[in-house]
Amino acid sequence: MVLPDTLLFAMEAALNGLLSGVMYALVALGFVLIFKASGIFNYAQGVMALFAALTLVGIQQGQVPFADLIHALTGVEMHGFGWTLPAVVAIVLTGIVMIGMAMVIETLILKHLVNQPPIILFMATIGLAYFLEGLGDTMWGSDIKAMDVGLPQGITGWIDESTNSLFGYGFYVDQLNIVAMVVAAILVTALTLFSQYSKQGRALRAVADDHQAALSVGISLRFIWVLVWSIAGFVALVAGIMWGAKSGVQFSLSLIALKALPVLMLGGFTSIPGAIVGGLIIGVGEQLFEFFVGPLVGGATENWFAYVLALLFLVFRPQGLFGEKIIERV
Amino acid sequence: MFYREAGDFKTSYRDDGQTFPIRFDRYRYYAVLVFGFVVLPFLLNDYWTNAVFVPFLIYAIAAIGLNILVGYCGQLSLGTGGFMAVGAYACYKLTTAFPDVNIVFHILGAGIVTALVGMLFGLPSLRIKGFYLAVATLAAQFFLVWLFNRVPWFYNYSASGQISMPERTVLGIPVTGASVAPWAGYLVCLVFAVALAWMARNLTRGSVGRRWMAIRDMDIAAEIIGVNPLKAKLTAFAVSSFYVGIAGALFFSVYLGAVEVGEAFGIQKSFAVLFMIIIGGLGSIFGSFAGAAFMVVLPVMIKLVLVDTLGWPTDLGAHIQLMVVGALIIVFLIAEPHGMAQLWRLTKEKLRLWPFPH
Amino acid sequence: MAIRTPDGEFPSIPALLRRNARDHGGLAAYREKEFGIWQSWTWTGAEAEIRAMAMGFLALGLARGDHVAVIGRNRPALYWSMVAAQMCGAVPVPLYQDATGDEMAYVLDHCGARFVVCGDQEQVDKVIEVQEGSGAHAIEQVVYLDKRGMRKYDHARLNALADVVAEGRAAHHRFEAELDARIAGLDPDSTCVMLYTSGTTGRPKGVVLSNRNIIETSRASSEFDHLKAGDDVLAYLPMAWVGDFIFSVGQAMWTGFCVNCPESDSTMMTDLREIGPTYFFAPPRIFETMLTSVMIRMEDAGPLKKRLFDHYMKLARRVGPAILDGKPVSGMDRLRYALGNLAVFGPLKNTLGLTRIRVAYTAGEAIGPEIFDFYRALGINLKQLYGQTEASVFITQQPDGEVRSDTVGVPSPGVEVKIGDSGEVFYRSPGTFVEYYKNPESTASTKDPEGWVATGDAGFFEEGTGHLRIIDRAKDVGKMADGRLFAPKYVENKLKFYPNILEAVVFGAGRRMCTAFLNIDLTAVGNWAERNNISYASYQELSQNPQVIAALKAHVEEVNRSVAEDPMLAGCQIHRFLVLHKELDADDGELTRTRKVRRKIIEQKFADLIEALYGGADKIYTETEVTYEDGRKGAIKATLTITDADTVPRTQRMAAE
Amino acid sequence: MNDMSQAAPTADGRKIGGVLMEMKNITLRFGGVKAITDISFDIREGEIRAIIGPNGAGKSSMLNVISGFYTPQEGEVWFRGQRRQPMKPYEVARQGIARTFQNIALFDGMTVLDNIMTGRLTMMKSGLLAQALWWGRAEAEEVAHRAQVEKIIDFLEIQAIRKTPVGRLPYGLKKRVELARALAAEPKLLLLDEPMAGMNVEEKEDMSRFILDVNDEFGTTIALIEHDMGVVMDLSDRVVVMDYGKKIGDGTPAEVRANQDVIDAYLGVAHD
Repeated sequence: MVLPDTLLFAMEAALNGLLSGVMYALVALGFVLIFKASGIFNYAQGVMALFAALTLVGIQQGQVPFADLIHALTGVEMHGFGWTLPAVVAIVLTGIVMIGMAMVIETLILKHLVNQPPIILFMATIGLAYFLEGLGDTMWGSDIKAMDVGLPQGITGWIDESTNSLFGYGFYVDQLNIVAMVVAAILVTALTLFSQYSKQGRALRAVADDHQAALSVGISLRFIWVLVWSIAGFVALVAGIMWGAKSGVQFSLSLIALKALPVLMLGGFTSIPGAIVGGLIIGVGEQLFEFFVGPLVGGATENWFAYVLALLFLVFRPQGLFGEKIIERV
Repeated sequence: MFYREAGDFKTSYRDDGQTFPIRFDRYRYYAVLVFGFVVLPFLLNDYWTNAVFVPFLIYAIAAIGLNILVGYCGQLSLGTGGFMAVGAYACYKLTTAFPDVNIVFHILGAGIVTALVGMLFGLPSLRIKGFYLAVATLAAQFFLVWLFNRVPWFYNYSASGQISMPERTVLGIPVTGASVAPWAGYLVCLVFAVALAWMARNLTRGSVGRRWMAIRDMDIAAEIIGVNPLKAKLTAFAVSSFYVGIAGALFFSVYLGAVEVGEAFGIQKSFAVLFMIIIGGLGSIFGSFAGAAFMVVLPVMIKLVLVDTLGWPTDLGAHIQLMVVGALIIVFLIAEPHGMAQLWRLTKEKLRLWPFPH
Repeated sequence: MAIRTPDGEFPSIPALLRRNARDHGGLAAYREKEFGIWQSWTWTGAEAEIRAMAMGFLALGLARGDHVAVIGRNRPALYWSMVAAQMCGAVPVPLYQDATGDEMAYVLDHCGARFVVCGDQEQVDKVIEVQEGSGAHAIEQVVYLDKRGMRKYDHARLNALADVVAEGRAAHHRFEAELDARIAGLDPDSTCVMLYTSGTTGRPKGVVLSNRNIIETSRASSEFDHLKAGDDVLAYLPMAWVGDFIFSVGQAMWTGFCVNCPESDSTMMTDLREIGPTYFFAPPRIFETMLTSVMIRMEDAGPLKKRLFDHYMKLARRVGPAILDGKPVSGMDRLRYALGNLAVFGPLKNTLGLTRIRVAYTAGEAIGPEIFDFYRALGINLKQLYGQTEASVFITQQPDGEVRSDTVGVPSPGVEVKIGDSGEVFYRSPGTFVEYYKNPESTASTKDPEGWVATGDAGFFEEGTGHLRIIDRAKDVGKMADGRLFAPKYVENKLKFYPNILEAVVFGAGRRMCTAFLNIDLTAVGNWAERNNISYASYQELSQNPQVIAALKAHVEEVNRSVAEDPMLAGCQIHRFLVLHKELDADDGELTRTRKVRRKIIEQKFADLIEALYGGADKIYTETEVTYEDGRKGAIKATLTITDADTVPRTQRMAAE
Repeated sequence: MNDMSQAAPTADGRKIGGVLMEMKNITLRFGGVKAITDISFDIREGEIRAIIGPNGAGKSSMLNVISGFYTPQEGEVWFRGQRRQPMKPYEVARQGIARTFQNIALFDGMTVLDNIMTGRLTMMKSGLLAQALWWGRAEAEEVAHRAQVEKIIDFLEIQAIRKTPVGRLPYGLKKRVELARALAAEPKLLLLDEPMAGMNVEEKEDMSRFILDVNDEFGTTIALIEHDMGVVMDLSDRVVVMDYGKKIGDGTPAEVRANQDVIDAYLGVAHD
């Protein structure tokens, strides 16, 4: 079977887009969780991913947190603990850190902002983002780090071969993307199961449906918040690992958060499947757009494509793909 | 405490509606103006001008602009950086296209261009609200920056991809380019800042301002009492962008002289200005100045203390600065959502009631 | 400005108006807070308005000698209507707006007013009531100022003042000449205004005051206090009261200063604050409430502020009045006072609206020394005057630098004062009223052929200072058994100045010594009890608490000492007193509705207690009938402690003689 | 209040004029649900017209139809002799219809004065630039409208709170300020959505007085919905009674009181 090259390349691009879309979806997931449970649009989600990744790397390689600060204050030089922990341990420890962080955030920020208009909460999370970024850098230093938790990388053999035998052209697909897809799948199923069958999960859904009602049946909102922020932290960790492994742990990682916004615009803020679908649409969309239009306008269109798409989309369907229509009353 | 209001009564709505109805406030305001125009120019050296005063004034203009949109009309925008870029590039294109025309007109022109672009991106605001709109404005941010990066026409096909400001003069005195006297640049910015602040005040106290605030406080009610939401929002976007554009133009022409769009007008800039109005006070022109001053002086202070005095590494200082700023935002949002302007207002109230507590 | 006697260039108020329009044309003459700002009229504007109004009245047929009743709260237009009436040769008769229907009926009938000018619907309704009522009246035209709610009325003989003015303007060709003729017809002896004295006994009397009375008095008093064009006064006291007429019409017209009218009674305090008058009159009651509010508000102040406040107020009470009177004060104290002025006095005066005060007066009743001194201490030139309607207000007043809380000052310029052998105060002055309208016999009984007028008050001149001191209503001043002067009210007032004492009743007429009933002030004493955690179940229990009685004893003895200072009054010292177990109450007929003590009734009701006071007992059991809120009657039983108070014995003075 | 009273239609105030607004066979649906079913009635100039009915009878929907916030699926709305085409709420406002809201819709960020000034926005025409420079027209206009607003402030006796931010006001006063804002628009037709809701007796009396005064002084036509029977009966000239989206009675208070359907459907449950 022989197809025109452009089409092949397009298909390859689409396939890769699909996979990086999963990455977006992964971050978007974190947003959705928090938004559902607390109505907060957590801008800091991306920075949480960065922070998680930094922490993970730091722990794994036995860095001393705040080394620079300590040095500046006391003059003591510290060159790490000199160990290298197995990835699993490091991940677990980081997970714990993220949970701790969730608790701190709840007690120091959220508790004091109950019943504030969403816009205020949103801006608060921007502040949080700044703080975490600064914190991460102060703790672990702002140099670019390599993330190595033993995820497979490089070309995926079987796809290459199968496509080659099929079209006489082997698609290049990074294994990492495959892994990401799998992980994402697992994560989503896990979350679904959790929210369906665990007590906390049901509480979570109750709160998402109706705050007042949930409170009235004695669900502690504060507990729920800690819970979702922990989960979001965990999701951030996963995203961090994936992106870190893909393009190194550095500030730009926190910008994927911004990429997740349009994803949510499309998918709607309250729907997990929406997040996934949105992610995929964006991923594929920007790849194809770059492939077809990019060359004509000087490339790098993926910087803005997602947002403009979201913008146009919003104008015609403000409530997103899966949200339902808003009726205004007086 | 210092107020003597007995006998300070109003016999016309004109007096009653003025910006500083209380005599004492009025005089204090004049004093500040005199100081700014007459005294400061003689005291300024290069460092203070470029480290503090010029950026302060320019950011103040941008902050007023954003405040009109967010604080008065209630439309959150994260595109400030992008719009500043429009102002900068418009100014650049105008100066290079019409070298003989006075720079002041170029700057104003830049403002107008930005206003138009702002209206364009404001259109969705009719359908989209809250942070949905914020994300929409992000589109502007990223698209515009990309545009100025990728389309050579905007930077006159210069090899570096940068734009740099040629020397221009006002009344024969150079205000842009290499050989600018500190006070000259400062005065230009000051004139713009004062004039624009005054205009902003006028707009916000009249019917236009009331339309904006009505939309902000309760858009449905506003529409039912006869406010055309699209018109109100678009004027807000236009005026706001006009201010931001001028700020961008000054930022490029007077302050930096040469910019690379990505780093000068990136998303970080949008947030910086947003923080200024949150800390300074939403819906307050004084707040815009206060916030700008704060956000400009803070880094200088941190650098002064941590790096220059304690000799810490620069990057560590920068990280700590990030943390401080972030923390401050949260603190203000929790403790005083109306920002420094509100604190100022309360102090004034206390002084007026002195010695009584209430 | 050259001093003009009324016989000269300015025989009448309208003449003065003309002069003001000429000399101070551009200055503000009237201001009124309405629609959120101070609507203002210059003298020129005011004159135009008033002339138009007068011509409107002419158009309505107002004749020379007519009486024009004016009812309403202080508003420029109403002041104008009075002057307009004068222009037409008619006599303005301002009435109390809170007067009840039949009171108003009597007055309207008595003065035979053909025209009535009303402030608003409420007043119009009263007048219509009178018109439709059985009583006689001569009312032909009613004019109202505030149009609200008036549209449905029958306008046959009812006009909006605005319309009257408009008509006057329109018709000015017809009336200019007539009006000028009428104004020219006014001379110093023609009637300026007629004011009804709210007679405590019997029907109110119409006091007729001539242009000479008003203008002479205004001139003299204005010069006495250096009032001038550019001063500001707040007109908020009843227009029917002679004081308001002198301040807001007489003095305003003479000097050309500006009359400011508040927006409404409820906003009076804030309006006072905005205007910041330079010349201010208020009865003691108002100064008292101001002071209380200050103290209450300071209660909530932070400890630092409080300390600052207390510290500087102490300083102020010490040196403030002295500085005000220009007495020598050490430079150090002056400096500290200046600091205090910056930190406390200045802001305080500002929040009260008293910053600009040059001259302030209080009168009507005795003012508590600590209240009086508080304002003096702040540097506010608060003074006392003594006067009455029949004198066009001024009889005596306090010159700057000789101000004290316990005198009413020296005779005003042009006023002669003498003390009758009964101790009653007589005066004769250019301000002395012409007559009581339609009431020759009371005129005769008050004013003797040489023009001396009996004030009905007993008083005496202090040796040395020559200041007059008022003791009491002459009819209440009695003699004791040994013929010494007995002035209960004088002593009662002194007692009531103590916050702890709400009411006091002193006995002694025809007795060998004075005794007193006291009422504790529940709020004041209650607070004191709380602070010293003294528990009490009832008013009665608190009133008999030994500590409370001890405190009151101290007060009584202080009063005794101060009373003893005046040889004439030394006899009025309280030898024995008791604290009543119930509050004297109007419902039980012990007080009048205006909270004046009804001696007769109390003497009958508590005869047993009085006996006990003059008997030797130190305890007395009694039962008293009381009326509860719901009108039920009941009796309360109590055993009251009778306390002896130290007095300054006469013998000392005898020895001294 | 001088020139206000001249605004009244006739010398003696309360004179009912011709038909100002007419509803013809209005039917309104939300999705499948019928909120209003085939209702017709008219509002005459200068009268006080009440629409009453138990909660959920469709009163509010009716008011929203009149105010043009909802467009009915069937039926015609005639206003001042013309059939009203579907239009945006702000266009309706410019036609001279002002309203108050059941759950107060004031602009909390502004002072009382500014809130009332917003009532006159439809009449304020000065341009952006003029305002920016606060030149000639802008200021003159501001002052002129302020003067009008002050008269309303005086009329509703809210001078004392003129410069207070509405957020700080008690409920009763807020209602009054809202009325003031509506009045400031000098409406041909004034709609009041449960003006007495949640008020104590005293406040209700005040409000009733003001409503009557408004109608009397300015000759404003008033349509109000209210479920407090007593109040309505004293206030209104004619009453429409709704129940379950249908009209079950229409006429003078007396007639309505007598109407059996009304008694059955309404009076039984009206005591709240």
